[in-house]
Amino acid sequence: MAEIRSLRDAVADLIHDGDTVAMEGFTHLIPFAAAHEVIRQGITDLTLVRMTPDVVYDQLIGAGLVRKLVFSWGGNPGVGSLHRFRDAVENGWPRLLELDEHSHAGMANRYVAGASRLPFAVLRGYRGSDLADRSDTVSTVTCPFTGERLAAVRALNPDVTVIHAQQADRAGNVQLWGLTGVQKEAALAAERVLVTVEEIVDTLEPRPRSIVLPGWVVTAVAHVPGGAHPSYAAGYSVRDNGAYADWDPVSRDREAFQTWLKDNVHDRSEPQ
Amino acid sequence: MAEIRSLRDAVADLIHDGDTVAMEGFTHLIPFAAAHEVIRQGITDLTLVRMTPDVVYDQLIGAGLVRKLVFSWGGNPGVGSLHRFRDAVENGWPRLLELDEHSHAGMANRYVAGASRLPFAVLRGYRGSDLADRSDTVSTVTCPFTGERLAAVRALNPDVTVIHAQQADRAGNVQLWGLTGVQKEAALAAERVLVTVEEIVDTLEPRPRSIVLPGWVVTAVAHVPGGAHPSYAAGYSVRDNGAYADWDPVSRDREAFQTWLKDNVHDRSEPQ
Amino acid sequence: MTTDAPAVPPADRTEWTSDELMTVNAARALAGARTCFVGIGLPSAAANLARHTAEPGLVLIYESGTLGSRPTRLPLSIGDGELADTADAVVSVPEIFNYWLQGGRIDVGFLGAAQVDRFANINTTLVDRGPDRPEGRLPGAGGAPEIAANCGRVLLVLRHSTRNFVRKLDFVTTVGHGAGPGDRERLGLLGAGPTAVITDLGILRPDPETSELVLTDLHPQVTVEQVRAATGWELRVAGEPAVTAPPTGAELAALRALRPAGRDA
Amino acid sequence: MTTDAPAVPPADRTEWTSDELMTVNAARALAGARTCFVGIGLPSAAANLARHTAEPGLVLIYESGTLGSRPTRLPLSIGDGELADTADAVVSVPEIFNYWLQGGRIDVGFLGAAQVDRFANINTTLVDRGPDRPEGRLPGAGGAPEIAANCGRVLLVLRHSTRNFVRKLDFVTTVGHGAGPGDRERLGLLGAGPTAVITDLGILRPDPETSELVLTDLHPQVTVEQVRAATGWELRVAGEPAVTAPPTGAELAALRALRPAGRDA
Repeated sequence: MAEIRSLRDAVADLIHDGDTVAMEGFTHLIPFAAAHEVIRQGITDLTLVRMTPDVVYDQLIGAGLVRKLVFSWGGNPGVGSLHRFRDAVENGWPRLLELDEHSHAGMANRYVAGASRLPFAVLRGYRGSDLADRSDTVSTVTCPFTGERLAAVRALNPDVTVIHAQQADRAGNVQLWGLTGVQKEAALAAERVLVTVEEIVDTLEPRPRSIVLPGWVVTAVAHVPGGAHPSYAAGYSVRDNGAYADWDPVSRDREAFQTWLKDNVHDRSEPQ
Repeated sequence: MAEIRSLRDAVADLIHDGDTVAMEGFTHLIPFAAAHEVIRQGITDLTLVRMTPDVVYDQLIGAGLVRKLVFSWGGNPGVGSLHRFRDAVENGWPRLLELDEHSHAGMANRYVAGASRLPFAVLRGYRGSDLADRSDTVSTVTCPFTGERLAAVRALNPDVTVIHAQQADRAGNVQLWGLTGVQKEAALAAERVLVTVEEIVDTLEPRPRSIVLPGWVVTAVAHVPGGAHPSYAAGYSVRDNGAYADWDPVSRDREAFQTWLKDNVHDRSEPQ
Repeated sequence: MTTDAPAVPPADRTEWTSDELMTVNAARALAGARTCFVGIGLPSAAANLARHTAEPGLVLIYESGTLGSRPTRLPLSIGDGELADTADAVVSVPEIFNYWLQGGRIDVGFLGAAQVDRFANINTTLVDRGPDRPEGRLPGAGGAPEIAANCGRVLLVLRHSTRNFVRKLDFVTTVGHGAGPGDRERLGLLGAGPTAVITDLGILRPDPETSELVLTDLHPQVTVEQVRAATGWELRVAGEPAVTAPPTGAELAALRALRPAGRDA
Repeated sequence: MTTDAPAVPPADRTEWTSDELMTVNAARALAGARTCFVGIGLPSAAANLARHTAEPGLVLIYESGTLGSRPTRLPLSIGDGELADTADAVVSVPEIFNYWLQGGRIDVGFLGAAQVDRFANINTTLVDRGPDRPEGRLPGAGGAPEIAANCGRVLLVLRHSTRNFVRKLDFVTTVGHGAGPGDRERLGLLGAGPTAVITDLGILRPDPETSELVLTDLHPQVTVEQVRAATGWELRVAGEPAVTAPPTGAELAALRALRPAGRDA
């Protein structure tokens, strides 16, 4: 069963230098607080995995903790570029960033293979795209029945997956609802699973459009209300679109970013 | 959008002699009423697909309408054998029954491939089993990344899938909840989809543990309260375990079966 | 951009921006479609507008996992809560790509692009900024390669400039018509591929013989020369290009009602 | 079967059937397990009993898609409503097999069988009834091939007779230890495979050297000769077989409380 721990202790115990870490949540339920704790603890040389790196990985990349990024769409949704990501890729600042770049369908299926403990997944994808030439995690297989050649993508099995959810009970069973994205697959593909939650409840009441992760596949739960901000937790908060827009000027400028990082992450301790 | 039709008309229009038909529902929500309408209309030479043939296919097989059965577990759950199925396989009565036999994992993945419009699915299965030797829909593929050999199963794409659900709205959107088995995959794998429902409502209220099939992937909806009996519809009925037990003596005897068929299917018209 | 059309009541203002012109025409291109897989940004604005104008029954599908979303305001991102709250069904991201998109259930894929070439191939990955400068980084593929490969047809919407309409892509992220006729079949791509590229100047469509994008429609008061000057290859024109109907007051009102105050699409 | 154990209060009756003896011992074999993938029939009775006796925290997983079911009565089928109503989570059938079983998350797979051979391979497909008669049809594989391939270990429970314990299977539905040591690795099967076969006469376990099933435990008042007579191959005995503890009153009371009146397991 999952242990209920402080965010600080859970991050320190579960995430290590050099790990492959997936923090998932498709716009919704992005685990920002956990990412900030990683920054505060200076856990580095990470391979970060996420379909949409979003502002959360822009911050980790800008902080210099990321060696490699595995992803499929790296923008600030509805706003524009991720400038820390671009600065790292284009200029190597603050360090070079290796990329393994996919399509969304490819990334989603890589997680599916990981959750299924298969070495690869099959899809009708990447056809004619230059993407396949630049990744050693895309190949092809031939259907033994029809002879059709299809794309094969290598399974993703992160060392740690971090997600944010609305609720956990005291045994560490977790429930999330609304857009649940690829979180179940990302969690089940990983060796260790950390879940930050809005609320810890006595009993999980089954909700419409929810998924439940039993406590026995979760390593640790941390109670972090608001832990998805400026992303949101349906039923608890709405997306702070202004904060996403405000990130643009901050992230365009290295010094502004560093000031932001000091004021908003380093000088703030874990919220509980 | 799905048309709301009488069961008689929907079966007549959607299901034809020689079709490959999947009627799914894992113990729960088995579309018995639709199967009985198929028997009444004498639609024949069917290839029937179902993970667990259950009493519903025992009846269709006994009625002589089935040319081939694609399945993975053919018993009367909690009771014993399916005697009409056995009589057809062992003695060719009332006609020879061709089999394509799989494991549950293989069948589930065949539907997944069908719903995904892939020609095959990959699983770690069938290893060392004689099953693979007897089916031309099991083969192997080699992982292009690790060299591991895995089982490949051919996609299932029925001409028609028939399921029973709790509710539809007037636009033919369908909601089912509780054990939802492999129904979504079976429906999305098929060319045509017929759904019988307990109730037609003005608005589908999202329910815990439910799946929704939008009306634009459903061909026809028929209002058939109790259409799953002796199986059940969570929230509307409970499984009639006694009827499953009572099927055993009826189905053991060809004459008793034929009497049952006349009294309970042929001489009963569609319930609405 | 303005027009001299006669004055109408405030709800039917006949003054519009070039982006509005583009979005209105993009929405019109969805007439007759049943289902649309909606890309982020301009396509989302057009597809939502279509639900209020050209195709009220249009089913919007977002890669965040929503089927049949009916947002009252344009979502800033494709994962805003209202997309889920107003949807007929919400599914996982793997499911939306595998069962719904790859399953061949979607009539129209609606995409934006950073660069498009004459065969409607798309680059959203990187731009070559010359020998002395590092490659410029774009967001990447997102869902586009498989959207373009699996929908019945594909619409593109983007602003018209030589920066966007290029002779040769710096990177092929997503295949439109490849190197010309027969290439989609050869690559095993399903559907018709891109059937229209809607811009702020007009509409390009693939020539049925050559699959090359040709100018078929001009927006009101736009000239062929303007479009050619904004296109990085020698753009062919299909006979006498049609002129698109100006946005109706109803279209503009619907578009503006969708837009959150102070936000671009 | 009866025993001469001293009289106890009615709730602790020390009289039991051979099926109860088998089920009680099968439940005991789950001590220490966290998660169990439960086959239909006898395994379901044993796994549910274990939740009330040997392993109260045991998580029951049914192939119908339920994780953590806590039925108060034994379900007749693996898809009874109470399995879903009392579960921590309900998932689709493809998901239960792909993410949960194949995902390697299950400690124990608990199976029944029609025929077992000396290497704990299983036949549930068909029986050869001799040259003049058609093959006898059994239900088929169900989840067994992948349950036995992907769980940490496998337990079998079935009644002991020469009809069930055979020299050679008529059909290999599910691999236990194949043809002996190393075969599971060679076939790429994960986990330890069958570690015990619990019957109404005793318990067989694979010899650590040869993987052949040997008699390790006798139930009270059963003799080695009885077991050998009920086994279709020359059954070896592990030194001096242990004798299983008689069912406790608590075990019997829990088992009987689970059972719907008038129904067999």
